[in-house]
Amino acid sequence: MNLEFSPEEITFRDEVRTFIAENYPVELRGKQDEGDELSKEDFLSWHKVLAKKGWVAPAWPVEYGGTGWTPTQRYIWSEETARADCIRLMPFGLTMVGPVIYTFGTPEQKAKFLPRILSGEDWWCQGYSEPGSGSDLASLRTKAVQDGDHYVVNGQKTWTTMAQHADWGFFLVRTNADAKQQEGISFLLVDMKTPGIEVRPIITLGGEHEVNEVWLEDVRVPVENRVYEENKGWTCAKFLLAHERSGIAGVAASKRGVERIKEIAKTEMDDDRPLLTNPFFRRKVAELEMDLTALEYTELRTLAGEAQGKGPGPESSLLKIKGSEIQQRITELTLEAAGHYGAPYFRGFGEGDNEHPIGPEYANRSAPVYFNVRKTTIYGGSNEIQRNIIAKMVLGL
Amino acid sequence: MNLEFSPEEITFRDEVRTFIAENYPVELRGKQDEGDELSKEDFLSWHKVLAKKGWVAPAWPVEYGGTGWTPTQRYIWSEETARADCIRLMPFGLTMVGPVIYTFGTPEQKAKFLPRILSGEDWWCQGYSEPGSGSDLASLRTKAVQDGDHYVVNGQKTWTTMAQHADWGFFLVRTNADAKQQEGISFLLVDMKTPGIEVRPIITLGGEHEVNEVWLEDVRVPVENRVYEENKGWTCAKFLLAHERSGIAGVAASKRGVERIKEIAKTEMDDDRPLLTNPFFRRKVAELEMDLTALEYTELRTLAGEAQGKGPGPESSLLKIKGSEIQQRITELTLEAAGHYGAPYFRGFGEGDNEHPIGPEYANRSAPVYFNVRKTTIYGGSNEIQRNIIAKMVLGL
Amino acid sequence: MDFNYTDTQDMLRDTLARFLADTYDFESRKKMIASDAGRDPGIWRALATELGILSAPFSEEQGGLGGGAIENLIMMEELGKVIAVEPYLQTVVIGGGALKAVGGALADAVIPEIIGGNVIIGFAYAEPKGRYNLANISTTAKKDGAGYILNGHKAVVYAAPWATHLLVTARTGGSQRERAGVDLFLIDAKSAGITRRDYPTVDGFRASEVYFENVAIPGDALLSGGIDLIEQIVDEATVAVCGEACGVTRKLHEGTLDYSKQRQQFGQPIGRFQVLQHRMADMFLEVEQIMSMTLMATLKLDLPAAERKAMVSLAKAKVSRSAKFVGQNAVQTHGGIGITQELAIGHYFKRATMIEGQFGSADWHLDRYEQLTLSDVA
Amino acid sequence: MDFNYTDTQDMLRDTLARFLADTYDFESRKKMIASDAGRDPGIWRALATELGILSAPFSEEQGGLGGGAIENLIMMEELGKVIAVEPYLQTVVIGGGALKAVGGALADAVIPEIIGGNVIIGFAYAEPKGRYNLANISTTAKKDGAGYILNGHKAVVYAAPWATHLLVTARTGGSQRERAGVDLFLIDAKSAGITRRDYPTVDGFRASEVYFENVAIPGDALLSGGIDLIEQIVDEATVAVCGEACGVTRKLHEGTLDYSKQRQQFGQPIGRFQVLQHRMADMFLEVEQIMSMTLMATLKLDLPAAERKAMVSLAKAKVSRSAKFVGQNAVQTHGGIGITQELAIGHYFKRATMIEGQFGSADWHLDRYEQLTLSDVA
Repeated sequence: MNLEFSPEEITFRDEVRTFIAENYPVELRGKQDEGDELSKEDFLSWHKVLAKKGWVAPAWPVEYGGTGWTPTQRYIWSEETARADCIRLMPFGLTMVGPVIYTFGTPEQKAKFLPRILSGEDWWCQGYSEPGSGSDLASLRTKAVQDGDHYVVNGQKTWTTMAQHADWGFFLVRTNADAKQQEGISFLLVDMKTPGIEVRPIITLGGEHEVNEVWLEDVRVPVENRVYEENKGWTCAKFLLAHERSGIAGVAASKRGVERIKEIAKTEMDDDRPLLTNPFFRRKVAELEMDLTALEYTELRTLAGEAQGKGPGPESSLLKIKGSEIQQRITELTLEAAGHYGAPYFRGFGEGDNEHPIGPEYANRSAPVYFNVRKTTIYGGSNEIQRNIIAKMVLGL
Repeated sequence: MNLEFSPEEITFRDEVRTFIAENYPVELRGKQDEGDELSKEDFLSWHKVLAKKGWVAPAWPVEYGGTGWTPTQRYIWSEETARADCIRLMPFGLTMVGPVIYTFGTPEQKAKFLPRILSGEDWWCQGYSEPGSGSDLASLRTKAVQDGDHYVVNGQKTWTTMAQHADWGFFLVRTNADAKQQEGISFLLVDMKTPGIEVRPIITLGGEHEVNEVWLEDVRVPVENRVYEENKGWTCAKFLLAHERSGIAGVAASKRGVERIKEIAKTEMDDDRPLLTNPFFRRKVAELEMDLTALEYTELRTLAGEAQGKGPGPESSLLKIKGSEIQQRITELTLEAAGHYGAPYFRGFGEGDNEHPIGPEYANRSAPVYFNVRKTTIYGGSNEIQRNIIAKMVLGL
Repeated sequence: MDFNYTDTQDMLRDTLARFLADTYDFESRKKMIASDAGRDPGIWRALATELGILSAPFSEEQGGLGGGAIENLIMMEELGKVIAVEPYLQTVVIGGGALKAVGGALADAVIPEIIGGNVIIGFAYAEPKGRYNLANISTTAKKDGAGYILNGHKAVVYAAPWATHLLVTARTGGSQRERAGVDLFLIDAKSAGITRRDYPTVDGFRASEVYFENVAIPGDALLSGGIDLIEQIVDEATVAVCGEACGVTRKLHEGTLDYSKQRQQFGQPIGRFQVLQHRMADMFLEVEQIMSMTLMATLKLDLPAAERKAMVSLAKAKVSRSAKFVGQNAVQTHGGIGITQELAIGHYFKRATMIEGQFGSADWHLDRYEQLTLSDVA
Repeated sequence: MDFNYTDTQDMLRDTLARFLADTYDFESRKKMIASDAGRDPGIWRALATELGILSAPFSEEQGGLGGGAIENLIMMEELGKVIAVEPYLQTVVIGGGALKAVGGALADAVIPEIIGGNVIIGFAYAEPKGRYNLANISTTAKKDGAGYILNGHKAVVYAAPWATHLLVTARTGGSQRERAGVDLFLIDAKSAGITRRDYPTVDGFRASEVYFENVAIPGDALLSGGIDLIEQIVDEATVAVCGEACGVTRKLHEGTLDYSKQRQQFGQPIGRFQVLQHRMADMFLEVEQIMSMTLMATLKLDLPAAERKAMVSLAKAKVSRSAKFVGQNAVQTHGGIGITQELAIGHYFKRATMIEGQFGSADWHLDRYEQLTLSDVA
């Protein structure tokens, strides 16, 4: 038992560090830290650099374009990208539908979709939630009826992140209304340009357009775009949820977030002294570091288990719960640091606007980000659902 | 709307203060503060002083021996007794069975029992909980079968506080096994010297013998000792539970508890400075005062509502929840203040033991009291049950 | 002791509540705050003239209804229930409060105009660096003949874009952070040398950075009383914000309760889930305690300064924490829909969030409380 | 990075666990702590001779199994699972740790006796007034020829009634609270001039107030290293207590889980109630984090002092808070039965409660962490 990196791992870390320093797009620097809204172009800019290097999908099997890194290397990778404040790529292609396709897809599906995910050519979105089925995902009602070699899909999805940019979406649809809830669902890959799809924006509290409603009216989807067996889509969904949870701790990013708060609190003044010397602000920072360290070592223990072949089990709900709570506390502290300057609502500079922002730079987005990050305890299976999962699957209650 | 006492109320307060100063038994001084275990004689000593003055049951109607005080006078009374660190009398006769008897009892029952409660002649205990029915009180199984002019009672009660000293007990028993749970229960007054009653001690974590199991085997109870109608005992029980909750906020006592912590923390040293100057200890004291003030004014609002004829409704669950949590926090802080000296387990001096106690005086009982006071969120309807009550009765969920 | 409102006070509340029910529904509010002005000036006019209730906290000699802090509490609570963006806090509570406190010619002149709806006041006290210390200001008012010359930068002045007057704290003497030498001025918002940068706030108000560059103001703009007066009116404002929190958090709780009874998941209303039931019970507890603490502090505003400050701080600390708890749990219980612009709940949450820090965070107020009551360990 | 135990470590755990399962059931423990001695000396003898595992953390040259902090963690965790009152922490972790650190003749002489079960050590570091500052001590060791003369009063010395030796901190020079001049001595517990007042502790151990009156001790009783050495062994002890907490809290959680599946209320096991399910999920989260933090700190014990201290403090702060959460909720979920002497759960709760403050409360450790890592704002 030891915590040290091997010499090879240190070499790898240095390689990663150098690569980022030399290749991270200049125009993106600082954007993640500031909580700026990111455009599709922003994401693609970094995506393409990584794709070119072959590092865009570290966790994928090598045969499909993964890196073949060990868990420790992947850990180093996420540490270093977060440390350098790199923007986090959208997960829908790379860590969600990609793994579903290479795990459950046909050879044709793999050949068609995986390279375009890696290259960034296709932008993916996720059609899971519906207005009536949030936490109770399996109650979804969007239905797909087979008509020749197509499914005809009708229904409505919601909370579809970045659907406004999407080329493709993966959708859970009901293909058998008579079966028990989870047994009548199929997993479809849908071309977002298909007639009958309408994407309507949902504006969130900070004014962001991140999520959408997706309306589907007689949308024809080729049967060959169904992943895995008909009515067995829940298997893919469960696989994906577990996969999603294991990355969702967000330790590396939260570490960066805490570092940033410390930087802020060293210069931001609390009356006559730096905010970081206020015992109660400082204590909150220390408590964040404490809880983040507990989360980090819990994740490392989980990774060690995975390396020994214990899959990310329901214990990964722990990572989701604690990770999301910590993310929220970081935004709370940033807003607290902003003081009066948390209030101005400032949506970035218009063309040619050369005025200074209002208040310190970090403060501009502190409230919108605080509001926005409330979502982390709601999405990806709300923290209430995660506690239900632990109670049932881990504790046997 | 105002918070001031009227001149009459101030006169009353001064009268109370003088009375306590002149009449509170010398041998009891300091005992409440120190968390000492109190003997039956201790309780009776103060009880008899109050009984003589006619102040032992402030809330009772005047015709039965109450004081006729206004809610404000009763508030002053509890403030002043707590301020002077008077021990709190056992509630079983004075605030529990007494009100049930004068509300639901026959003239004979009133004449027989009420004067003896006031005088302290009878020591009462409460036979409610059973090993299988804690939070789910109505599931109780102790049964009473009528045999001529007696009930024959069989079963087992538990958590019966001070039953080892009791002359009488009030018991909930099942008189109709076929009725719906709450409709087959009767309320009996039982002479604890009746053959077939066995009282067995339960020792709690701090080593105290406060509570007992009460085993009943063919215990014959005269039918005339049933209060209210047969199978309607739940009405008395509900009345009593609401009555119990309204006093259970314990604001005045907790105020005294916080004052005591401040006194301790002014002299107890934290390395090189008084503990009260440690920002985090001090903050916990301030937070206690904050929450206690919120509780106090919530109780005052409830009292004002009562004075206008709004009975203590399910809202009083709020007082129970917050009051008990505050009581526990006080004991946590005391234990924290004790530092190393929280550990010694010291059960008072034996005969002729003139050694000093171990560590500062307040520290001796800090851990046992901390352990013991965990009960406050459990008894009198656990805080979980209180939240259920609020959800159902107040919020309509 | 008495916790009852008078009939007049009940009537005041009813009048305002009925008016706001008619005019300030969620959709109307949305339109107001999205408009160029950021408000509907007709509402303020109606409060002043049609309802005549801006007079509530002023004495009868000043043309008021003879009320005070309790009337402000009632007004703020009802305004909070519709998350109104009206400048009542700034104009009536703070501006009016300062004028009531000093009296004299300026008060006699301006209070009737406040009551009449003709004066709107922005309170320019915060600065980019001072945080919550009211004496830590760099804005200066230099004596110049009978008047003063004002220079400085005031931060996040709520209602400034609408204001006819600004109530400004500035240093007439003493050194940075010294209590002595801080003074209060009521000046014409259109005075030469004042520039503003206006913006919306995250909670739907409008505010400005206000810059003073050699602004000449008359000598009678000074409201004598210095830092003691400023602390008094900020305490009154703090309690008024607590009153607003009563309304805001009650609506957050009620809205969550309603939603939980309608929203179905797993074949039943989510309000049937015990975890959510207990959470809503806890929200209820917090809302009630916000009310209790607000009443307490309202009734203690007339105490000597040290005790007033201690109790106001205790109240605001509790209100800040409870508002956070209620707001965050309201959103969490709503799920995704709680953080969209679509539903009212998110907008109440935003206001509750900003209330947390307004006139001092929970930590700041606990600190002030401790300095006043727990520092004596001699 | 590697989080696996070696086969030897697994075997150590299994050996101890099996032995404790046979000997340390709840009823046996009850009898031991109620006995005059407060323990069954046969247990310690068996650990030393029959199982031979007191040697686990010592080097092979010293007659040990070549282990270290991880072995101590394993031992403490298993001892915690049965809330054993054996003096492993004091004797092996602290006494043995100090001797390992200084080496030399004293170590060569005493370590084999520890391994053999012949030496039991009490760690006399706390004083009535110093709280958690290891340098704030009044006990003095005055140089006297080749030896020292010891005077002072040490507080709450766990295991002292059983001890053959006392490990004592005393001031050889410097002024009160000065780091320089604090030293560590290993002395015969029977030395002339030592008196004790023995008592049970609330968590089932035995401890003493120890008074030194002109106790003459030889010069070679000094373990050179001063406050740095003392801090190091206290850090090791702190992490060992975290290890104990792993065992104690896991049992609290498991016991609560079992109880919730059996205890019926309202016609179903209470474990069906969602509020209790989520509470037990949260307890699980805390237990796992206690484990994570303990492993982290164990693996960082060899770092340079500043980093070691920071990470040990971070771990202990988390463990203190989590142990409190788990203990309090275990009792609450059990209801009344949780606070009786009858069930084991209450005894685990008592130990968990005392662990909270042992070698420093959460607040104290966070403070130390902050001093070391968050003080640089230059």
